[in-house]
Amino acid sequence: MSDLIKKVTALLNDKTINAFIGYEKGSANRIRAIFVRTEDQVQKLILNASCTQNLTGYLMKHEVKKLGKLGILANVAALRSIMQLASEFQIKDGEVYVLFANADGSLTEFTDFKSIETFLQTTDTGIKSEEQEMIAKLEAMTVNERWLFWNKEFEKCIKCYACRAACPMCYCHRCTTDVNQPQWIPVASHELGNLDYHLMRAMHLAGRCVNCGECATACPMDIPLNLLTYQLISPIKATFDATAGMKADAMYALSTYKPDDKENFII
Amino acid sequence: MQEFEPKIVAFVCNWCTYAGADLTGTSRIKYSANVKIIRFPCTGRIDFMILMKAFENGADGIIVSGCHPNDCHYSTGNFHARRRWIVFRNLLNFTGIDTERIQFSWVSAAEGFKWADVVNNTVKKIKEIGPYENYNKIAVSTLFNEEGATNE
Amino acid sequence: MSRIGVFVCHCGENISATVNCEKVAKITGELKGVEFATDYKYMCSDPGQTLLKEAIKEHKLDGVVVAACSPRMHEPTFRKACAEAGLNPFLCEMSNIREHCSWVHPKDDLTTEKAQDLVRVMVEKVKKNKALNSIKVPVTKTALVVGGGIAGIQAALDIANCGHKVIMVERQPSIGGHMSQLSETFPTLDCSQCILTPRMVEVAQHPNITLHTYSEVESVDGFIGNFKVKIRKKSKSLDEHLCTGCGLCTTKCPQKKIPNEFERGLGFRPAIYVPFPQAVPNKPVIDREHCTYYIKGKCKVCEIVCPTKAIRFDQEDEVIDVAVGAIVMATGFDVLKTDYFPEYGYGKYADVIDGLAFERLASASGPTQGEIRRPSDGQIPKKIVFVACAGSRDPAKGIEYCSKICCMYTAKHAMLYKHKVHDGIPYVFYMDIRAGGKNYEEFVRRTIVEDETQYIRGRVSTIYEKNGKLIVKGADTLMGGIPIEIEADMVVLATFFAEAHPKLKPVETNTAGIFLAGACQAPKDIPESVAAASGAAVKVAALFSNDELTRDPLVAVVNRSAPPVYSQCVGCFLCQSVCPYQAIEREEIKNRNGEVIKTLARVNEGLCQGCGTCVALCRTKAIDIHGYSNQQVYTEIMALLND
Amino acid sequence: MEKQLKILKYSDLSKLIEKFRSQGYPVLAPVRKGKVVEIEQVQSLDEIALDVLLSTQSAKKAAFPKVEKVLEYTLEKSGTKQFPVDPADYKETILFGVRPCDASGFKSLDAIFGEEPKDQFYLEKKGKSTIISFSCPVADEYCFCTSVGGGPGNTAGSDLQFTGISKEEILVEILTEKGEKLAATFADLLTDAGKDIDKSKFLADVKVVFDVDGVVEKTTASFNNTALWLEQSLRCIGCGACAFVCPTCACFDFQDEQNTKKGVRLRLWDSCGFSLFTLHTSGHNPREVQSQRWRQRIMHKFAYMPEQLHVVGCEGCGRCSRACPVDMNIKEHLTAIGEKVIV
Amino acid sequence: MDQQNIYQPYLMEIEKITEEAPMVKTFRLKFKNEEEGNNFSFHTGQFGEYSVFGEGEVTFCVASPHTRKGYIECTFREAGRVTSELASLNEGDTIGFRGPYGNIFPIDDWKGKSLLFIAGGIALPPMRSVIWSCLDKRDQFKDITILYGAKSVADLVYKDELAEWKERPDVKLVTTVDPGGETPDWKGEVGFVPTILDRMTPISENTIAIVCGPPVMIKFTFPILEKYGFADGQVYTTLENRMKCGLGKCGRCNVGKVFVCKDGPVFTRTQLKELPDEY
Ligand SMILES: Cc1cc2nc3c(=O)[nH]c(=O)nc-3n(C[C@H](O)[C@H](O)[C@H](O)COP(=O)(O)OP(=O)(O)OC[C@H]3O[C@@H](n4cnc5c(N)ncnc54)[C@H](O)[C@@H]3O)c2cc1C
Ligand SMILES: Cc1cc2nc3c(=O)[nH]c(=O)nc-3n(C[C@H](O)[C@H](O)[C@H](O)COP(=O)(O)OP(=O)(O)OC[C@H]3O[C@@H](n4cnc5c(N)ncnc54)[C@H](O)[C@@H]3O)c2cc1C
Ligand code: SF4
Ligand code: SF4
Ligand code: SF4
Ligand code: SF4
Ligand code: SF4
Ligand code: SF4
Repeated sequence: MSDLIKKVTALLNDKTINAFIGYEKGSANRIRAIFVRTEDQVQKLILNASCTQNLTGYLMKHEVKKLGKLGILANVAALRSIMQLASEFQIKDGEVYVLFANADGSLTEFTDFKSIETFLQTTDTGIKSEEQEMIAKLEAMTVNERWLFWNKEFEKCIKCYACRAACPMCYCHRCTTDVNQPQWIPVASHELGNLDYHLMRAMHLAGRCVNCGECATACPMDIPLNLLTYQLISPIKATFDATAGMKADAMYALSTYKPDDKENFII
Repeated sequence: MQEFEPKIVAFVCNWCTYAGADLTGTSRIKYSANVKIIRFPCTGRIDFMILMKAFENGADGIIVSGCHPNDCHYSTGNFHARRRWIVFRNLLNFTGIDTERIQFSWVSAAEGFKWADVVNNTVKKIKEIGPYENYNKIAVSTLFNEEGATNE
Repeated sequence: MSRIGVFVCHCGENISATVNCEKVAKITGELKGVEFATDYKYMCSDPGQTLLKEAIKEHKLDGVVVAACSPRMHEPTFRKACAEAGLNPFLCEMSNIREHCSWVHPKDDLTTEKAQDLVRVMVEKVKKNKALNSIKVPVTKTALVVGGGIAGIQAALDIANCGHKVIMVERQPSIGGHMSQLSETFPTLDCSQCILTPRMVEVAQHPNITLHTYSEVESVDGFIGNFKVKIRKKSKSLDEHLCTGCGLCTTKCPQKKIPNEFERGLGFRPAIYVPFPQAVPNKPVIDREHCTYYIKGKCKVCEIVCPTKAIRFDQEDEVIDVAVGAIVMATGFDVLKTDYFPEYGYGKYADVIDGLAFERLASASGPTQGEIRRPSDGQIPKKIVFVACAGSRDPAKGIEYCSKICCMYTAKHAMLYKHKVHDGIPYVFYMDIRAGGKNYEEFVRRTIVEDETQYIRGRVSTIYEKNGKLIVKGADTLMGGIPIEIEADMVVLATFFAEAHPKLKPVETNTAGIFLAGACQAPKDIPESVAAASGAAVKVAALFSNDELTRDPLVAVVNRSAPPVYSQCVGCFLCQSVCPYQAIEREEIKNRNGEVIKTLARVNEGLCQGCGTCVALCRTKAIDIHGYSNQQVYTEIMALLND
Repeated sequence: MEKQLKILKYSDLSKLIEKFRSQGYPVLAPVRKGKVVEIEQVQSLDEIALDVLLSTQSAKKAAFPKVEKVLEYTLEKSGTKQFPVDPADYKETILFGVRPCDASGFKSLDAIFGEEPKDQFYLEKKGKSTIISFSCPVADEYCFCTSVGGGPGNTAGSDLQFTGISKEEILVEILTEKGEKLAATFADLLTDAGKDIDKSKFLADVKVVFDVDGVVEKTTASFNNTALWLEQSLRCIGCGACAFVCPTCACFDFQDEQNTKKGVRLRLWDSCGFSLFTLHTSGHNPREVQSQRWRQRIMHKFAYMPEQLHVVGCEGCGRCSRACPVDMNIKEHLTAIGEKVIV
Repeated sequence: MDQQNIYQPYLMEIEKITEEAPMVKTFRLKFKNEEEGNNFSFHTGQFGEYSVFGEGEVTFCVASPHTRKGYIECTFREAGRVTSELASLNEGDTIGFRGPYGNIFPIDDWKGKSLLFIAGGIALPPMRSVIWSCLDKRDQFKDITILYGAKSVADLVYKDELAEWKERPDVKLVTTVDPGGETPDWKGEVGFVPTILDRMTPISENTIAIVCGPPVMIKFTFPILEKYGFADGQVYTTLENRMKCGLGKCGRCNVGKVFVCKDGPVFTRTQLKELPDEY
């Protein structure tokens, strides 16, 4: 019996939690979420290198919340999601029991925000090198080339909103896209509607995205839309010294300011 | 061929730039008629989506202007706006949208001359770069074309 | 579709010289939803307004666009006219075709077209306007005056004499402020106390004024007309009702050698003390830091001697809540601290003193009974140097502006000195003499000519002590910068005074309903402080002249809908952190069992000033702002770009 | 009509496409775009990805595009004028290289849009599409066409079906008159095939995992089995991926887009998975939570459509499961329903 | 070939606007094309899709009776995108109308029976069509009783018609407002609709009850009717589910297998009981 299974069994038994969100084997070598409440569900829990999905989005789902006190298996991105959600008053301290899977497979438990914050301070939260390269490649292009690149990518988009649904930070009951007075973002999935949607979403995640990559993974049309928000991470860090999801009481980069914020384009 | 007359929208705050543009008027300083102003209470009110909407309705250029830092009528609106623009410009640039076409400026109620300069320089610049074809191609009005959104 | 009226103003020739107004009216008259369009020579004139009002009635207009000058000029005019014609004033918008069009463009088609564009934008906008009602805020007709200096006293008396209640909060045991420390005042050399004392007494006795001395404001909440203030009344260790102010305790207190702050440290006081003889209220407080009982746990001499048994050693601070409608901040100033002037030896040499200390020396009621004696050895200084502009107008000290009154009080000091020490030589180092005010220039002249004061233009670089003398080194810039060295017996620094703004949250920003008076606003002398105080009092009285306050309803609102949604708001409260006025509050929606099921943002209409920063930030578009709503700006953009 | 069998050479495929193109037919075929495969207009054979298992999205967009103009109008002071979009303007199109499940998927759409009153936008486009499907030589674990009455060589809905029978040869089945008409245009590339070619040898082996009638019966009876739907849908995040890639999902939305003078009414795909799908302005939502929406998805296909339109609204293509970001595997869920004892 | 676009609305001109209550208006609509108008017919209970061009479509029932030709009426409350745009229109403006859709109140089956109409709030409009249709053939029915309630006096719609019905000897009208919603000169009842209904002790024999109103009202009204012996088949109501096409295609208005747009919106309580809870 793995440590995880032991631990979760104990948590369920002593009623620390009512349900635990972890991973199970899915179809065709996929890994998927499982909501463990019973003995036999516990046995399905797995933990391996492929368990990368950021499960925190489920903490915001109505029916999952209804399961009672939740425990969750988290990776670094998930910890950061929790911090960010906390800073936006969506999760309260102590509300969720967090088990963190270390690289060596051992588990660390976090029962309060403070300990997550401390942990994150010494953790690598950067984006993957492939993604960095991709961003660099795009940045090296001319503006027009980038326009064409994204035009082609957005053309594929079918506005299924899987990206939004998968993103832990997209928890609004009514997304801007769904607001119809006025209809800021065309509902239609034509070129304009797609561009508007992606620009809008990227801006709304600027400074909030915890670079978990769920959005791009979720996209059935394989659009690298995570690059949009990833690209903003370093300028936000550089100009405002802010990184999303590091502290439970952090101020959002775009709702604060410094009188001497530096820019070079305003005349 | 007729000279290209760019469509430029200016989003300005009520207290500084709008008043500054009023001063340009009272001082009878001339500037190009291509720029039309939409008034906002504060630069803080200017949602980034407003800029997107301007392009997609056919603007070739945009001016966004408000009070100088520390002069905001509401103390901090322009500071928030500035952060927003810093990030939004990054995003636009990364998605291949021409940030050259958006001129941000601080124009106070006393800077009538500066307003005329901002306008004239922006018009000049946009005339040089030409119509915003990339965006026009996907603009709302394309839906009315033959190819429109009908049959894929 | 709406029934909009468009009124294009010629503004005499101001608009019509370059814009074809008839054409603008004609073309915009063809816009969808425009019921009536006309042009007129002067829309703002009486006949122009009558035209507008009649058209509203005749054509049953439900929206009005006046294309004329800047709305910053005449928006209120036309809105009022609409209201008079029975149309909600917020259904009226202006297109600025003068400042933004006719005056800045040549006479050509493009200019007329631009005018049409601008009108079209407003036509489309006004279709999305909502009839709004002014916000009515009840007004609590009590004013809080913070600070009991001459400014606070004046403001309190003025307001109280208008028949309104005033609560005055003073940090010190007595009111009076700095003025009570002054000896004589420029330019008349009136006795400061003589003018001040009667007013202090009036404050204490005024039926409309409640005085809290030895107290401080702890927090201010709320908004214009409705502030909630917490006042901490520091313990005086005294039952004020019992105390008769006989002063027996102060004479018997064994602690006698406490530096007297009122005397700027030039004299001493006991631990139970009244700051100065004319103090109001004239009742002592125990300075617990120096009281033997509080230090050693033994003594209680005062308690023993007090004939009315008024001493209360166990008294605690008391925090009281008051509701006020307006606040006058009259917290005055502080003189800069000694560590600002290490090069002048201030704080190091006893004979380098500041202006206030000199006032005490010159005061008949001061530690030397008005004789000018230097602190170190009580000698009468024969050579005295006054340094004006000590600290002000010095970017290196972070203060670039002039503290304005030092020139005058330095001249006064030189004069007072000369009057008292006839054989003494006063020197004044100055940078510029700023003596703007009636008889001020003459006053300074008198100092120079009649009282033979040596005015030297230049900055003092250092002051050090040598053989019991103070060596003042400087340069005379009028003489081409030749170095000057003066062996002085005493130096008086005309230190800049810093405005004392308590850092209470809303006060830091320009909050409506909070007024500044006196030297806390900017350096001011007494007449100016008094004038500013009366000015503030007038504003308060004006505010109190109505039972309700009306405000433009151009404020933000958070959307609300029926259960189970309640609102589009998700309670992220990012809006809260951008609001410069703390106008966004939390509202908890509870179910029948009292459990919180949703937490939503709510805008306090009284506080919101309508900047709209929250609106731009809110992702769910749950928050919107009247007058510049999402619908309105969206429509404006669309109208502007699609002709 | 009676089915005809012909042989076409692989080497002639590119000629075939050229022929279609030269006759002015737009040809829609699967095209590889990175990891996804789209069905798009192509100019030549090399663009076509014939070796892929399935396109990411189904072929439905040929007749039911994701965005479609149904009305155009002008907004003038004098009143509104409408410029109806005439479905008759659509072009004859060839859908080439799609899979049998794509082709048969149209039967659900036919049922929905063909029911009175008829939706000419769809019917016209569908009517003008000639479908050349390619039978499936391989399948993956998401496929379950055989469980819902289809199969890797199912010819339902196809006008022509191609089956690779050797490295060089393709078996061409001419199935409909429309197919016959089209085949006539490339008759020169075809040779007769023996009547007795057993196509099944060349098809993928897809196991039947549930009995569709049983599933239909049990689904129909399970509306109130809240626990079942909740358990199945806990993982579902309520996106529209499954519906948008599905060949049979037909739910749509209308949206007006306009500038100040002109406007269009667009028909757009919609998904029953979205929380807004049934939301009233008041905030009341008949399908408040995701489990109810998941129930709708399954019941619509396996209870309501069979009962009302006499088709099962699923072709077993498994696209929804492949596209689902959280691995909601419909085959697994249906199997579970099938195994369930009705209480 | 005459290609019929089933999503293309008729163009209608707003002939008359009546302000019924705060946020509630009635439009009388006339066909722009007379021929279309002449060919148009509908039955009471049916609804249509009304377009504001540029904003979209909304579903309202036809509030005028089918017995009156030449125009249709709709009454609506300003709620969201389309309705608020609709509310800003004026007489003479053009809107679109598709319909009629849906099933009908089987008034022909009610011949010879007494009718009890129970409506709450903005749900009088759908009912109004039936009421007038029945009043226009008054002799075919026995007693006609109307119980109508709203939050407050201001919220009562069709004030003129209420007055007219009040006057008619052949109609019994009971109006009520929620406690607290009354004005000093209010002469009607005060109380919630179900309470008043109970007080009225309705007779179920040979009576059809038609109930329209907000879900809570309906929820509490049904048991009262049951108490007085109304069988499920005697009770009719209408459902509102969000819909786009009105033609059974867009896929969202279904309650279980039943499409409100095609199989509804009128249902008997018997039918309702068979439907799953999805409305
Ligand atoms: C050396 C010197 C000489 C001067 N000579 C002259 C002269 O001859 N003629 C002339 O016209 N002017 C003179 N002035 C200027 C004059 O003193 C000021 O103009 C005047 O005192 C300003 O009055 P005020 O009420 O604004 O401030 P203050 O006198 O400073 O009064 C402020 C009061 O507020 C109280 N306070 C501060 N903070 C708080 C708080 N947070 N809560 C409660 N209470 C608080 C203080 O205790 C004080 O009682 C002189 C100034 C100096 C420094
Ligand atoms: C059969 C039927 C009859 C109706 N009769 C009337 C009537 O006579 N008077 C009246 O005021 N209202 C009636 N309604 C409700 C009316 O359709 C909604 O109030 C209206 O759709 C709100 O649209 P909106 O664009 O203003 O709101 P938005 O929120 O902007 O609309 C968004 C979408 O939600 C849908 N929608 C929102 N609320 C409802 C709802 N309650 N029911 C159905 N769909 C909704 C609409 O289809 C619209 O497309 C009826 C609904 C139905 C189904
Ligand atoms: S998941 Fe992909 S296809 Fe779906 S909306 Fe997002 S980007 Fe578009
Ligand atoms: S935007 Fe994408 S990467 Fe960022 S938090 Fe959301 S899902 Fe993760
Ligand atoms: S109003 Fe908007 S920004 Fe403010 S808490 Fe609500 S959702 Fe967040
Ligand atoms: S509009 Fe400005 S002042 Fe008003 S609540 Fe929003 S941020 Fe605060
Ligand atoms: S429901 Fe899934 S398996 Fe069935 S046809 Fe649609 S996409 Fe294919
Ligand atoms: S089943 Fe999967 S694809 Fe479908 S809505 Fe749920 S999460 Fe999205």
